[in-house]
Amino acid sequence: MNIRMKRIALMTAAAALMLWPLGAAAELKPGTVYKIGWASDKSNYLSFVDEPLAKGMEIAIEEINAKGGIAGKVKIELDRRDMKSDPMLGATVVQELIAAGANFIVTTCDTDVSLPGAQMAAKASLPVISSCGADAAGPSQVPGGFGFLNVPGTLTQGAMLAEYAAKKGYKKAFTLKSKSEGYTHTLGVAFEERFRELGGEIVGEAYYTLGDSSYRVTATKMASSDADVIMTNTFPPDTTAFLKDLERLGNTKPIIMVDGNDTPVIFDAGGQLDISAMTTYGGNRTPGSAFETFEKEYRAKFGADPESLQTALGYDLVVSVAAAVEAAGSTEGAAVRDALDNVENVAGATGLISYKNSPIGRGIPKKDYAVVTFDRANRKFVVVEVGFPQKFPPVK
Amino acid sequence: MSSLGNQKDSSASPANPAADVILRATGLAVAYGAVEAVRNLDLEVAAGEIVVLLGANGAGKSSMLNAIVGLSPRVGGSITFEGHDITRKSTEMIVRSGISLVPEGRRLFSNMTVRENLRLGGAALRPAEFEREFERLHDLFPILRKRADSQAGLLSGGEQQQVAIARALVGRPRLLLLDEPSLGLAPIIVNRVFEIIEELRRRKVTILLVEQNAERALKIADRGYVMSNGVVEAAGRAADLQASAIENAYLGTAGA
Amino acid sequence: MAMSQKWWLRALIGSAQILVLVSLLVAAVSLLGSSTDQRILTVFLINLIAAIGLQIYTGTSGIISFGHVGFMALGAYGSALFTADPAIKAMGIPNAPDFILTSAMGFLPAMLIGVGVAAMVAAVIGRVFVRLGGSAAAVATLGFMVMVFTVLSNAEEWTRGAKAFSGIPAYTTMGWCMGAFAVILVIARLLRESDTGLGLRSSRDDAIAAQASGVDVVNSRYVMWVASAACSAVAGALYAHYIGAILPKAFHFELTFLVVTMVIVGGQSITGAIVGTLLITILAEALRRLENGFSLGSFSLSEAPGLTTAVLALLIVFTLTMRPQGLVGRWELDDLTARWLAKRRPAANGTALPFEKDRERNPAA
Amino acid sequence: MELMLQQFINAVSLGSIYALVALGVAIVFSILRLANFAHGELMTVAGYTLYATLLAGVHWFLAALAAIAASVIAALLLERLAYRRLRSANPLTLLITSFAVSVALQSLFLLFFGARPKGIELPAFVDAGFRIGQLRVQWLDVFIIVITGLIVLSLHLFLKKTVIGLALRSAADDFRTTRLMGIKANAVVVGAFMLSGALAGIAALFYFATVPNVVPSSGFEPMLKGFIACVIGGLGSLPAAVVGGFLLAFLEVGSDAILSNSLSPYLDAIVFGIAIILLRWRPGGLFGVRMTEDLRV
Repeated sequence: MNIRMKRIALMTAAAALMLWPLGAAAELKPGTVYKIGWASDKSNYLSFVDEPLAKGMEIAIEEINAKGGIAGKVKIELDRRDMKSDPMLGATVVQELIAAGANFIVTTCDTDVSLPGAQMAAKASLPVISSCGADAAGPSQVPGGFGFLNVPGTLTQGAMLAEYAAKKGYKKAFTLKSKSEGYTHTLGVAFEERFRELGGEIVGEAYYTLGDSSYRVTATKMASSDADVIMTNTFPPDTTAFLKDLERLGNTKPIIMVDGNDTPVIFDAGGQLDISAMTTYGGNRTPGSAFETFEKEYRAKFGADPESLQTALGYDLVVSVAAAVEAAGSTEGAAVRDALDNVENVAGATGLISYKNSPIGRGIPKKDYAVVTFDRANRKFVVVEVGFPQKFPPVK
Repeated sequence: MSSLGNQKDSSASPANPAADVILRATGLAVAYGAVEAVRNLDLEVAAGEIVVLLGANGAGKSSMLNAIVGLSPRVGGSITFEGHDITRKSTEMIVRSGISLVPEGRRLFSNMTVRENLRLGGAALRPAEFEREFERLHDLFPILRKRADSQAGLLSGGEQQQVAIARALVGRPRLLLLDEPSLGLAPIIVNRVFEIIEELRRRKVTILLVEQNAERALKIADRGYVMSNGVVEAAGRAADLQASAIENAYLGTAGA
Repeated sequence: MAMSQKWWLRALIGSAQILVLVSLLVAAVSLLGSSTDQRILTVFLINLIAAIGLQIYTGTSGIISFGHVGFMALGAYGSALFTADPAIKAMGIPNAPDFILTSAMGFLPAMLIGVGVAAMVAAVIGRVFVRLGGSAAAVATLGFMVMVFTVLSNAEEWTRGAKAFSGIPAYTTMGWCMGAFAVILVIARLLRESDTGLGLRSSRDDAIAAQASGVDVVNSRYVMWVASAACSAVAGALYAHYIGAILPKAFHFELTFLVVTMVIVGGQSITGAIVGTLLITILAEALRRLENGFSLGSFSLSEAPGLTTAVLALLIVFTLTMRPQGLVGRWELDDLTARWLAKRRPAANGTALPFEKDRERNPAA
Repeated sequence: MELMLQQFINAVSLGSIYALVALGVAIVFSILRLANFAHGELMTVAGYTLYATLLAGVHWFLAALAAIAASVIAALLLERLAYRRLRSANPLTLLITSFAVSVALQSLFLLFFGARPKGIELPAFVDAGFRIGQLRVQWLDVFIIVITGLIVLSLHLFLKKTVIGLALRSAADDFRTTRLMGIKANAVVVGAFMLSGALAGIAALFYFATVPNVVPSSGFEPMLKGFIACVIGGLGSLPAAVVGGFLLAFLEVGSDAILSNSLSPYLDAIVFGIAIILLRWRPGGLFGVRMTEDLRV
């Protein structure tokens, strides 16, 4: 144990001591309920990710409650309310959830839109997690260390994609980003940064506006450039439109994409998928893996294949929170926060999840990425590589 | 039958009692919000007649014409045309039943050609029928031949008035309402307009005419009504009205 | 009594009446409402200021603006940049100029900076916009809003781009909201009743006639445009300091349509803007609570996402179908109370009531 | 050179779609002074119809006809249920009503189809193309441009040669006098909405051939573009709408093609900026002169 580790251990011990009286007071009592309050988008543009997330959470909650709840004692209840992707309404809904007795707050799938609500939760000393928002700067903007992410974030994913591109021998990349959102910009920037670091060159950058229908000007520029790979930070329906436009121009340059495209809708994009790859979560998808088990449960419950990867992320969220509550032995906010900070190797649907000593930043989980390709005939994703980037840009 | 000053008596009947009354308004009232434009008005027009409505500006003449075709808000009374009650009918149904209005200011569709304007006037006609009617109108309105494909908005005022009348006639109406056909036209053009009206009379077109130019209007009309402040002040044969009208200040001061 | 009433007195009396009613509402919610109710009340007051801000221009000129949310954004960022915690700014926008990085102003001076920025931008672009009417104005102002959004999303060094700008102190309290509301209400009414406002309103129906009678339509519109932009910026500043973290997307189509709808549903007067904001806030909140509260049993309203939004939109359609001029038309509260009083005490001397006299020139379409 | 030609084809193809949307918006506007925000939702209706019929295995040609029929029916329903009562209301009330209708429809789409994109399985020929030298031409583009040309031509003939067409034009000019011709007001308005719906349906076919997914908000972007095109060209005039559509497409493609990396994120702002300058110069749009004050309260 080196000095640094010792210091961390001491500090943790001290923190635990300080929290001891609180923890003892709120020891998990059988028959009580742990309420997860979710200011979620049900009816606006982020509902396309929050809806599948909700289904995944439902599976995890049923699974845990069937075993008597967290530590066999405390059942989980989900209170999900609509915030319509409106930051102001988001904060209002969080306040409402707190008043309704929520023990843990989940916000919508965008760290920026979530922030007012997350700050509200922190003020009430409740841990708060964005359902799948990916800005690594998110947790640091929530006071008191109460802020968490459910995914490793755009910086690592961008770096993962860059490392994959470098491994494939690509030297010159053309990127497509959008400043309409944090996600559609920072991931691309992280890719560029890491790609350059690995000796690559960014020969072109293009921008789109979220919801654009025509990418032909950009596609034409890309196809006629000397890039040997195209990186795009889009997600459907923008991605499908973009790939269609590339297809129609007869593009042959490989395309690399991001996790927002991990949904069967992507297969509508057609031929360009044959030369495309994508980073996403859920490394191990082999038979018998947690991912496969999850998919089976999902099919059993909903009678259909998961409509997107977000279902698995919803499952991950609940098991991480449950693990933290169990470890804290308490439902008290600060205790759960500290316990979640120390969660290590919890088995989620997308693989092992660790918040402890996160290399990315406090509150941000480390879990493996997968690089997948597309099996168009069967509309399936094929995992070609699993791992985590060696290096990634620092949080800004 | 009657003389000036006998209000709304039997003089309101057609010149020739044997002729059929085709339009009959009874106790008609028109109001725009709180403003009454026409009050308790009785009016009759018989087939083949030319009836003129006289009166100063604001006397309610145009409101009356518009009320007949359902463009003014009628608040009371009734109107029958050829025995059918048209009081509550929509403008388009009234027009289709055989009444045609040439509105004040002509209101041609200025971006369209003369021919297109006339085609709309005969909207109910089949293409072949329309061609026949269009041809038939040429001798009365030579302008139609010359300027058929000109944009209506580019014609002179007199030409526009002719097109407007032709547009109203092309659908073969049984009653033509003319609202101030000579308004804003040069005297020589006014002559032409009155010539046309006389020609229409020869062709047995029934006309209800609103006109400021009382002297000339009475010359060609069979009967006349004098309106003031929304009510009929006098009615009778054109000749009688004419004689009195010239010496009486009625028409000049009717609106006062 | 009414005949001799000065225009400014009328404006003040009208403002006072509204202020009393809104204060009663605020007092009632503060005493009886839950913390969520109070939060919604604060948001309502902020929207109210935004709606009155827009109404200063639209209510007098008859021209819609889809761009005022852009001014709100300028007010929000302008104020937030100068008040946010320097430590957070050093992290979030390290490349911003020093006078922003080091600044930690109080609310009022920072808000005035935001308002100043918005008013300045409005003054610069105003000459172009006040000459546009109708659909051209709608598209051009929408364009302005998109331009503000695009610039804020791209000016990463100042705003963090599309990402949330946080660390904004929570200065906005009910007191600030009521204070700002009172000031802006009085300004709005004064502008409306002034010769400029009255002349402009008469130009809504017949611009040529109004110009012929000496109304300088373009300059009058310009005055209203700048004033209305400044008031919208106040709403933006209050918004920023209430929510604590702002992002360009918050000031985009959705807020634009919300504020515009509040104004149009209410009517063409300042009272109309207030009634519209109140109605839409109440409807939206009632539906939202119904949705959340209806989750017992096998059927849950919350499983029908979009239903409440659809119902709200259809209620707006219904309201406009029933009252195309907006709920209160062109009347102000004081007109209505005066009329009501007059009905109760039939006028002995037959003098015209103020609204009859002044608004005769401006009858509803 | 090839690049420029390629971008030129892009602009013409895009312009065709914009022009069709703008035409649909302009027809209703010219007669009712209604800037119909819900025009985009007519396209979305067509999109979901395409999705549902193609999913059910219907032949693409029948699916396309069904999509057009669906948006025509939707247009007629809108007219009957939402706009008829407001016919004499001021244009601003109409505008906000149509906006509320648009929101309501989007919410209903969300309710029935969910927020996730629904894939439209396009027939293979949509992606096919051929080369002329370095230039890559897609059959879809040829198709879009030719069909748009035919539609504009037949619309022109329809408005010029048929009584209904003439009535639509005259109603746009002077509704009252049109009724004096014995032409039914309802028929004209219903006709305008039918045409508008048909144009929305056809525009939707082309639009969804380029974006093969439909979401509840699909119609918003093309509607906005059509609206801008109309205003640039001059609201109320049909030829102006067509020209406005192409102008907007050339403006967008042109600026996008030549902008440097540092400026290209500002594309939206630049396009709007140019549009505003244009409007400042000609408030009635490039070709419209009489419609400057249409949207007053």
